[in-house]
Parts: sequence; structure tokens; C-alpha cells
Amino acid sequence: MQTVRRRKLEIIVEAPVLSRVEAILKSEGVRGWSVFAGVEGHGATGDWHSEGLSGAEEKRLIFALTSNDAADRVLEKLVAFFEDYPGVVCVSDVDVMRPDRF
Amino acid sequence: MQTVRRRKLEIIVEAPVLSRVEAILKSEGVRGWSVFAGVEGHGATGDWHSEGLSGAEEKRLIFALTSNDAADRVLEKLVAFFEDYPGVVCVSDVDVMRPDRF
Amino acid sequence: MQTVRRRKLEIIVEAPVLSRVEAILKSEGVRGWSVFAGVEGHGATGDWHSEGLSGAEEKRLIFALTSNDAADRVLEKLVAFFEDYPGVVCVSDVDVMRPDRF
Amino acid sequence: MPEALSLAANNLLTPAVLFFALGLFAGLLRSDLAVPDAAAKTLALYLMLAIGFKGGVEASRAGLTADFFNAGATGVILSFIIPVVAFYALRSVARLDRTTAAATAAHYGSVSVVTFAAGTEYLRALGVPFGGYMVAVVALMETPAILTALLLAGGDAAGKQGLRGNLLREVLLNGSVVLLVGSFVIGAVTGERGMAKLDLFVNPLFQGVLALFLLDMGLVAARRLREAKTMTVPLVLFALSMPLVSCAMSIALSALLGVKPADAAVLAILAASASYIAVPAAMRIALPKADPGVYLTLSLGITFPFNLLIGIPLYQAVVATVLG
Amino acid sequence: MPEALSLAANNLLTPAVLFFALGLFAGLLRSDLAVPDAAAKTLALYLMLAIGFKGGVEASRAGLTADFFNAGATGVILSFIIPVVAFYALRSVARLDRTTAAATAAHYGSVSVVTFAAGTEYLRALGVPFGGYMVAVVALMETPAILTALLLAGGDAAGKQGLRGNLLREVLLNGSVVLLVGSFVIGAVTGERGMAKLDLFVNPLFQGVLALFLLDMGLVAARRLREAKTMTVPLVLFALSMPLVSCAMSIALSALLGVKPADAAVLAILAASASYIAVPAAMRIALPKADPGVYLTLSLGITFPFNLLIGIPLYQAVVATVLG
Amino acid sequence: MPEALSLAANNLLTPAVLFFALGLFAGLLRSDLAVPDAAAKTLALYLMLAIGFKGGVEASRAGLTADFFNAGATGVILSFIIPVVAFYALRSVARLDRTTAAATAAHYGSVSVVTFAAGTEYLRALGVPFGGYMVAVVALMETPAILTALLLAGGDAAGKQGLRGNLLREVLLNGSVVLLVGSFVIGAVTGERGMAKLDLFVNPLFQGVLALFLLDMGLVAARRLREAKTMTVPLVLFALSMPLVSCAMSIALSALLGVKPADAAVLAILAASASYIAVPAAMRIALPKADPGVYLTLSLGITFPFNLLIGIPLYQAVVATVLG
Ligand SMILES: Nc1ncnc2c1ncn2[C@@H]1O[C@H](COP(=O)(O)O)[C@@H](O)[C@H]1O
Ligand SMILES: Nc1ncnc2c1ncn2[C@@H]1O[C@H](COP(=O)(O)O)[C@@H](O)[C@H]1O
Ligand SMILES: Nc1ncnc2c1ncn2[C@@H]1O[C@H](COP(=O)(O)O)[C@@H](O)[C@H]1O
Ligand code: NA
Ligand code: NA
Ligand code: NA
Repeated sequence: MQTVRRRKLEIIVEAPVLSRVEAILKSEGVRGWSVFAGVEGHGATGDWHSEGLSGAEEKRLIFALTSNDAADRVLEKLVAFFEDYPGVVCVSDVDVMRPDRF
Repeated sequence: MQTVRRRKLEIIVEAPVLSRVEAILKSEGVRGWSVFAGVEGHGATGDWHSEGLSGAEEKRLIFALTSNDAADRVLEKLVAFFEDYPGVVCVSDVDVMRPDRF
Repeated sequence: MQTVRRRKLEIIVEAPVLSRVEAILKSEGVRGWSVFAGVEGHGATGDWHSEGLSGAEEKRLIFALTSNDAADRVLEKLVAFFEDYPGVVCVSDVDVMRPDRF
Repeated sequence: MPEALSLAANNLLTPAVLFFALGLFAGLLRSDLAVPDAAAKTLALYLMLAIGFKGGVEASRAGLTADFFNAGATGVILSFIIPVVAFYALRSVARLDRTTAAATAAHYGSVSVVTFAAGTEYLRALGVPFGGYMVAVVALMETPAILTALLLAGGDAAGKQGLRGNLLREVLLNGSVVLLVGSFVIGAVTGERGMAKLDLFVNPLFQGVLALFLLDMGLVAARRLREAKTMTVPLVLFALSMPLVSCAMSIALSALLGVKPADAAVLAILAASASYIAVPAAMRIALPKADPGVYLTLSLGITFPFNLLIGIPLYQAVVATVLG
Repeated sequence: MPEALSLAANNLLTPAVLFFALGLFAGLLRSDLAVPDAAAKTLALYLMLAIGFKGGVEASRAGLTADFFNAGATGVILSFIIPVVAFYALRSVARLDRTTAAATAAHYGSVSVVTFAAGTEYLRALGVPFGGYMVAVVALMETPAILTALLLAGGDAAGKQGLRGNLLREVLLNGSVVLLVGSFVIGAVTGERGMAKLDLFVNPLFQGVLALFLLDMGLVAARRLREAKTMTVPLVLFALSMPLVSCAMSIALSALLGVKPADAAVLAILAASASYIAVPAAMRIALPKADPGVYLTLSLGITFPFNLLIGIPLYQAVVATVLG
Repeated sequence: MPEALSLAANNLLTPAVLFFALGLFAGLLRSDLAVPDAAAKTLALYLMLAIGFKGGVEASRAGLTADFFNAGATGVILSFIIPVVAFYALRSVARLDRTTAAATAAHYGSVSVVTFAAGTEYLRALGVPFGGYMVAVVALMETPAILTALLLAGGDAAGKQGLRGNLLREVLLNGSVVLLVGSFVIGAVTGERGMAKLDLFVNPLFQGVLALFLLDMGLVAARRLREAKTMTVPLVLFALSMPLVSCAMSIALSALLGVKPADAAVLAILAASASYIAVPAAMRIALPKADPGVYLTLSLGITFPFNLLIGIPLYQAVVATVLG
């Protein structure tokens, strides 16, 4: 199978600011992504659980396949963003088909 | 820790055709997978949100650890599948324990 | 963008024993993780679907970015754990910013 | 017809319809008000259960008469032929690609259970004595349009041979059809005895659940409108005029096949309504290249609000004038 | 007993039971009809809240009498000993491995709250005057079977020492036990005054919610049956005959300990029922090597439908004949 | 005041409040009892819809009088100034960092819809004739505190310029505000005619849904308390005494602005209540560096139970004594 190397961004952010991160992805040329909802987690600031009352601490996972360059530009922007807001991000190598899509 | 290299498939498909992709996985010898539900996403064909009314555009993520060969065979089949249906797929290297399971 | 190599653990366990795996992560020095809920899956022991009645077979995905050493220690412990309980685990390389967090 | 107008205003002012307007308003202003998916799905199940069961009990009171067969046959024929008209309108006037035109046509040939619910509430308030079996007609009208659409789409339908058998099963055993028909049968079988047990659940509770559900439909319709990328003036005109065409076709056929006027009013509302639950899922499977941004925006974003706010009293008034 | 048969038919024809049959039917035909998880969980919470609260109010009316202690003791003893019988039957006749046999036995020693709900509706319709405190007996019977099963499983239980303490806490503080007992206490404490506030919520609404919940149980049971991989004839026979054995044991012990006949009818239904909410989760923790494909298919896929459709009127008839 | 004490006991003994205690108890013992998120969100939507609609119908009965303007103005002023007092208390006594103090202050300046629901149930039981328009006052009091908090936080607010415009829109169009106000307007517009349709849904059903919702709030509050890492004695004292201070401020201002005593009782309860739905989400956006482990634990884990179990009858008694 003919595949091409691309980058996968995985970003965890709080639900109330999800749209702000999506705006960064769009502005840096990421052409597609999918969002998943977490149910709980643990980090430097303690535990959280999705609970339906305040929802303020709920987390979302953004999963985005993109080019090396776009991934780099997004990371650059996220450094500043994560100074203000909690969350984590990682990038890794993946093989994709139809590379022109990403 | 003794680990072995295997492949991880991550496939995003629309909920109404999930079972068709699962049939491909089964027929190509993938022995296990897990499915997650997305909450929203963005792509070439616009935005979607899981909403509970039509559900037609809802997306699922299939996460499958498998052998290099099975992953290749699945990709081969998915090329044809993704000509008809929307969705994305990527493959990457992972280290696993108990390699005989995959 | 300046990034550093770290490890990503992805662990699938049954919901009733999630807290036992989280205790292992904590004890081995993993400093953060996020948990997601699966909707269905397939494996050696057959199919499962999240269904709301018994919930006994529901699966959770733990997503944890951590250091190479902590990942190794967790794997060591999970070998024993997965002798008793069903589930799968894989590890892969990722690039992160703010490496001191992990 | 000033009376019709004042009735229309009255219809506009039920809490359920106003909650739809609230949802639409909140959605257009991008409020973060949202009904969880699982709740929307559950409310939809409840509505189908209640509608089916009530219809069954009413049918058990009246018995299955020739009226049912007239209305049922008219409904099925409409569901088969409306897509043909819709398809050619979309191809010629709106210049839509073949596949998207066929998928959209399927939506307009099929029906909306919630439009039926709102419409029958309106007719009940007016004392129009339609038959309880009209619920069964709803179920009969859900799927024929899908078959017409597949023929219209021709070679563009996905998945080739292998999928066809599966698709037919999936369409016929579609959850909303099964629940509606099943509840109807349960209502018909248990009759008054069953109603004694479920009375509160399916009757006084209904308006409240409908209000909450319509709130969500308003929010979803608003998002569809906000995010619509491929809307054109001809498409919008289609979504506003196709219900009128369907209503006219329904009245003509009802007259032809001797449907009694009260049932014809329900049929006109059903014909004018467009599906947004069962058909979209079938189209994602059968015609994945069709653009959901078109068919969902038209059916959910334009035709549904139009029918709810204007169509229902209009169709009733026209049927009353024409068929007496 | 032709009267019993006609009553059984009557029981079969309540809307709630028919919705179970509809779910079973839709599921076996692979319809995509589905109740969201979150809704199923919430409906289950509602049912336990309503059942517990109603039982508590009734108990506050009658006061806690010796009858309660007789029924409670009988129930606890049954929950401890039924698993022993089930275990040996599964080992010897069905040749199941030790661990799966023990886990399955735990399900049959414990109880099903929904079978209790359907059974007491049936008894109420017949005018059988059982005590409101039977709800507390349900809670008492949920967990003892788990302890017996762990003893029967012996060394195969997972997690060794460390987990044991945790497990005991998890079992005793199991959500359904806590909610049932808590609601019972709240009902008992607030009595008529409380009932004045929750009357509509826990009484007329109950049948409707039960119908929706049973629709889902039918769907889930059907999937269990469809996907069952490890079913054998002896296992199916076990799932159909074990309830009869438990019913017989319950009647004998009720006679011995002087349980009043109306309460004995409830106990027989409880003894014959098998858990599918609390016990499976405990077994995934304590006996993870036991096959859920066996115990969930038997309890949810076979025994539950059997009890709902045939068992309840049968047990009542037998108790009425034997204990008068 | 022995009468007040017995009334307080009576308040403690409603099923809804006891279900809150049950949730708290189950949560503190780490039971796995849990209400699905989607259900909790939906129950919250239902409560706001019902509260808003009922208030609107009542307001349509009485008409909008000067009383409404007095109560509304008092509420808005309180929501603006309570955060200032809370902020300085948190800074000086509890030695909290500036940002967390500001975010916490916003919670205490805003209001809790469920405390309002429980409080008005209590006042209704006592026959205190407050105005239906008080629902509109709830909505008016939800957001001003957020603005005060942003000023108090000063340069620490996140996202700089660009976000400000967005934030204002998000706060004003917050889902709970939109639903509450929208339902109020729908109730006011449809009046008795609307109430005839939704009566069962918003009245007798209300207590039951409130009970289930409070069960969940008890569970969530217990988890907050269990996982609280940064709690200190001064913070706990703040959460217990700030409601008393707010109540006092409310009474003083009500006297000054001529709010009628029945409305002043509601205002005192609102002033003493702290937000846990709308404000936390706004703070995650605007003041992400503020610690939710502080503000959610205080508002949801301490102040909410305190108000529900002790505060409501206390504030009522004080208002009755002071304002007659
Ligand atoms: N190392 C990690 N791996 C995965 N998720 C993480 C990690 N660290 C933090 N998170 C997620 O981000 C949330 C906030 O993290 P923190 O700011 O460290 O409290 C946590 O509750 C987790 O859901
Ligand atoms: N690059 C991507 N990374 C992750 N998910 C994607 C990507 N592209 C598309 N998707 C998902 O697939 C859906 C359909 O994509 P498309 O066919 O491009 O509209 C999107 O709405 C996303 O949920
Ligand atoms: N290769 C795999 N990739 C992803 N998930 C898996 C895999 N194998 C098993 N699983 C998940 O783990 C569950 C239990 O697996 P098993 O013990 O093989 O039946 C499955 O139902 C899947 O949800
Ligand atoms: Na139609
Ligand atoms: Na039993
Ligand atoms: Na306040």
C-alpha cells in the first residue's frame, strides 16, 4: 500500500475554549479535524470528571491529521495559548493515503 | 520492558457505515478493535456536530492494533471504500506487549 | 518549533477496573492522563456494546503522555494486571512542548 | 379568510411552537444553549411511542375501515411520486447534481413525525375528526420515497450490488418505522385497558416533551442555517414552494381516491413535510456523494420551520375550502 | 387452571410487556432502533427511585411488622444458598468452568429490580396484598449471592488480597442498592406528606417509563441472544429451569419460616429472577476470567424474558395453590 | 423562634431535599451511584424551562407592576456589589490569589437556579405571596457579577482584547439565561391558555424531577468535597458566612428600595445563593488561571448544601422578622 508520511496533532483543551483552538487550526491551514469528549482526567491541577452540572472543567480531544508545516505553525501558536489556558498537545508521525487531503 | 513493534490503525467513518468498515477489518484478519464516538468535526465538506436528530453525519473513530500485514491489507481495501464514502485513515508504529494477540 | 520526544500510553480497560489502572499510573509517576469512553468493540472474547443496562463490559481508553521511564514502569505493572483482566495497551513516540510537565 | 389567519396566529402561539422559535432565535444568535444528543434521541423515541400508541388505541375504537385503506394508498402513492417532481425541479431550476437532487427528493417524499404531531394537535384543537389510523399512514409514507430516489440517482448509488440487500433491510427496519408501527399495534391490541395504564404518559405529558424537543429542533435548524455553505436562492425557493406543490398533489389524489376530508387534511400536512430522521441516515449509506449540507439544510432548516409556523394552518384551510 | 392461563394472557398484554416483546422482535431482526445508554441508565435510576419510595411510603403506613423480618430473613437465606445449587448444576450438567459457573451462580442468587416491578404490578392487578417492605427485601437480596460466588470460585478470584477490601465496599455501596434503600427510607420518613409531592412522578408516570425501559431491555436481550457464541443446550435449559428450582426453594423456605402468602408470592418472583445490573459489574472486578457472554446471555437474554412472559403468572399461581 | 425551627425541620424533610442528602451521603461513601451527564444537563434544562414558564404565566396574571422594577433593580445592584465584598474577604481573610478571589467572588454575586427552586417551594408552602416576575429577576442577577469580577481581576484576565467581545456575547447569551428568559416570555405570552397545555409538565412533575436532580447535585457536591485539595479553614468559613452577609445586604437594600417583603424573601435567598452552572464556564474562559478546585468546591460543595439545608428557612425567618 502506497502511503505518505504526515503529522498527527492530538490536543486536549477545556470545552469552553475549544472554539478558540479550532480557530487557530483553521487559521494555520489545517484542513480537517475531529473532536472527542473526555470523561475524566488527572493533571497538575487535580482531577476532573465530566458531570453535567457546571461542565466548566470538561475536556475535549482534537485529533487532526495535517502536514508537517501546518503542524509546526499550530504548535507555535499553541505555546502562547497554553500559557493562558490549561491543556496538553502532542505530535507524531503517521502514514496516510490520499496525502493531498492533508 | 520487552515490547514488540506493531501497527495502529485509526479510522474515522460515518456512523451509518461503521459496520461496513468493521466487516473489512474482520475479513482482513484484524483480531480486535475499539470504537469511539466523535462530537464534532471539520473537513472538506464542511462542519458537522453530533446532534441527536438525524445522526446521519455522526462520526466514529475505530482504533485497532494489528500486524503490519493486516494493516496493509485493510488500507488496500479502504482506498476503494473511501472513494465512495467520506472518512480518513492513518497508520502508525506502536510498541505492544503480548504481540501474539495482534 | 522546539519539541522534545516523550512517550504516549494508550490503554483500553474495562470501566469497572479503571480506577485500579489509574492507581498504577499514579504510583509509577505518570503526572497526567485523560480518559475516554468507548461505544463498542471486538476482541478475542467477542463483541461488546455500551448499553446502559449492565455496563459491565464497557471499555475506557486512557491516554497518557509521560516520560520513557514512567511508561516502562507502567508497562511492567500492566503485564501482571492484564493477566487477570482483559484489555490492551500500546506505547508510541510523540513530540511535545513543555517537556517538564510529563 | 380572516378566521384562518386568527387560527394561524393561535397555532403560532402554542408553547411548543414558541419553544421552537426560542431555539431558532438562540441558535441564530449563537447562544451556547444545547440539548444533549442522548436527550434529543430519547425525546424522539418518546414522541414516536406516544404517537403510535395513541393512534393504535384510537384505531381500536373505530376499527379498521375502508377509510384507512384509501388514506394509506394515497399516502404510499404520494411518497413514491413526490420525489419525481422534486427531483426534476431540483435538476432543472436549482441545477443540482444528480445525486444530491435524488437524495433531497427522497427527503421531500418521506415525512416528518414532528410535523405530523404539531399538525394533528392543530387539527384536534379545531375539532377536525381524522382517523387514528393516520399514524399507520405516517409509517407507510416513511420509506417508499427512498426507493424512488435510488432509481432517480441511477448508477451513482454507492456500494454496488453487495450493499443493496443490506440497505433494503436497513430501510424497512429503520428504528422510527419499527417503533411507530410497533407502538401502533400495541395500542390497537391493548385498547382502552392499555390506555388506562399509559394515559398520563402519552397524553398530558406529550405537550411538555414536544416543547422540549422543538426547542432542540430550533437550535439544530438554526445551526444548519448558520453553517449552510451551498445555499442558493433557487434552493431556498424550492424548500418554500415544494411543500405547496406536495400539498396540491395530495389534495388532488385524495379527491381522486375518495379520502375523507379530515384525513385529507392530515395527508396534505404529511405530503408537505420532509424527513430529517430516517431518510438522512439512509442517504449517507446509499448516496454518500450527495451533499448533506443541501438536504438537511433544506428539510430541517427551511421546510420544517415553514410548515410549523405557516404551512399547517394554510394546508388545513386549503383542504377545508377545496374538499369541504 | 384456566383462570391462571387467562390471567397470564392478561399479563402478556400489558403495554409494558408488549414493548419488551417489541424490543426483542426489533433486536432479533437487527433493526437499528436503539435507546441511548444515558437514557437507559437514567430510566433505571428513576425506576429504583420510584420503587423504593413507594415501598417506603407503604411501609410507613403499615409499620415494620414481624412479617418484614420473616420475609427479609427468607430472602437473605435464599440469596446465600441459591448460588450453591446453581453452581453445582452448571458444573455438573452444563460442564462450565469453575469461575464462569461461580459468576453465573451469583446472578441467579441475586435479583432483578425490573422483574420485581413487573411482578408486583401483576400482583397488584390481582389484588394480592403483599407488604410495602418487600422493596427492602429486594435490596437485602442483591448482594449475599456475590459472597457465596466468591467462595465457590475459590482461588480463581482476581486481584488477590489488596482488592478484597475494595470489592466488599464496592458491592455494599453499589449504586442500585444505595438508591433503592435510600429511596425506601425517604419514603418511610416522609410518608403521606412526601407522597403528596411525588405522587404523579412515582405512580401514574411509572407505567410509561417502565414501557420505555422494557423496550430497551428487549433490544439488549435480543443482541445478547444474537451474539451469543458460547451457548449450549444445557446452558439454555439451565436458564429456563433454574428459576423454577429457585421458586420451589423459595416456597419451601417461606412455608418453613412462616412468610405470609402474599409476601411469599413476591419472594418466589424475586428468587426466580436473576441480576443483570449490579452483579455483572461486581463479577468483572472480582472474577474477570468468567465469561460475560455466558452469564449476561443467560440472565438477560433467557431468564429475564422467560420470567416476564411466563414465569410471573406461573409462580403466583403455584404460590396461591401451595400456600393458599 | 421555635416555629421557624419546626418549619426548618419540615423543609429538611421534603423528598427533594432528602434526595440531596442521599446523594451527598452516597458520594461521601464513594458509592458508584451516578446520574449520567446527559441526564443531569437535560434535567437542568427542564427545571429552567418549567421555572421560567411558571413565572411567566404568574406574571401574566398579575401584570408587570412597580414591584417588579423595585425587585429587579435591587437584584441587579446586589449582583454588582456582592462580588466586591466577597473579593476583599477572600483576599484579606482567606489570602487567596487575586485571580481566584475574583472568580470566586463572581460565583457569589451570581445566583443558583436550583436554590431559587427549593426556596420558592418553601415559601409557597408557607404561603408567602412573592411575585411571578421574580423568575425574571433570577435571570437579571445571573451575569452582572461576572463583569465586576473581571474588573476586580484586572490585568490577569486571559486572552487580552480579542476575546473580550466574544466573552460578553457568550455571557449574555449563556444558555441558562436564554432559556430562563425565553420560557418566562413564552409563559407570559401564552398565559392561561399555555398553562392548560403544559400544566402537568411544569407543575406536578416538577417535584419529582427536582428530586432526581438534587440526588445528582448531592453526588457532585460530595465528589467536590472529597477531592478538594486546596481547602483551608478560612475558605470554609467564607463559604458558610458569605451567604449571611449577602442576605443582610439584600435585606438592607430591599428596605431602602421599597421591595415588598415577600419579594425581599426571595431576593435574600437569591443573594445568598452562589452560581455553579453559568459562572464557572465563563470563568474558565475569562480567568483560566483561577482555581476551579476553589470556586466550585465552595459554591457547589459547601454553600449550596448550607443554603438548602439551613439557609432557606433562616433567611425567610429573618426577612419576616425584619421587614414584617
Ligand atoms: N500527561 C498527560 N497526558 C494526557 N492528558 C493530560 C496530561 N496532563 C494533563 N492532561 C489532561 O489535561 C487536564 C489538565 O491538566 P493540568 O493542567 O495538568 O491539570 C488533565 O486533567 C488531563 O485531562
Ligand atoms: N485531517 C483530518 N484529521 C482528522 N479528522 C478529519 C480530517 N479530515 C477530515 N476529518 C474528519 O472526517 C470528516 C469528513 O471529512 P471531509 O470528507 O473532509 O469533509 C470531518 O468532518 C472530520 O470529522
Ligand atoms: N487489537 C485491538 N485493538 C484495539 N482494541 C482492542 C484490540 N483487541 C482488543 N481490543 C479491545 O479490548 C476488548 C477486549 O478484548 P479481548 O480481551 O481480546 O476480547 C475488545 O472488545 C476491544 O474493545
Ligand atoms: Na413529504
Ligand atoms: Na434470584
Ligand atoms: Na448570590
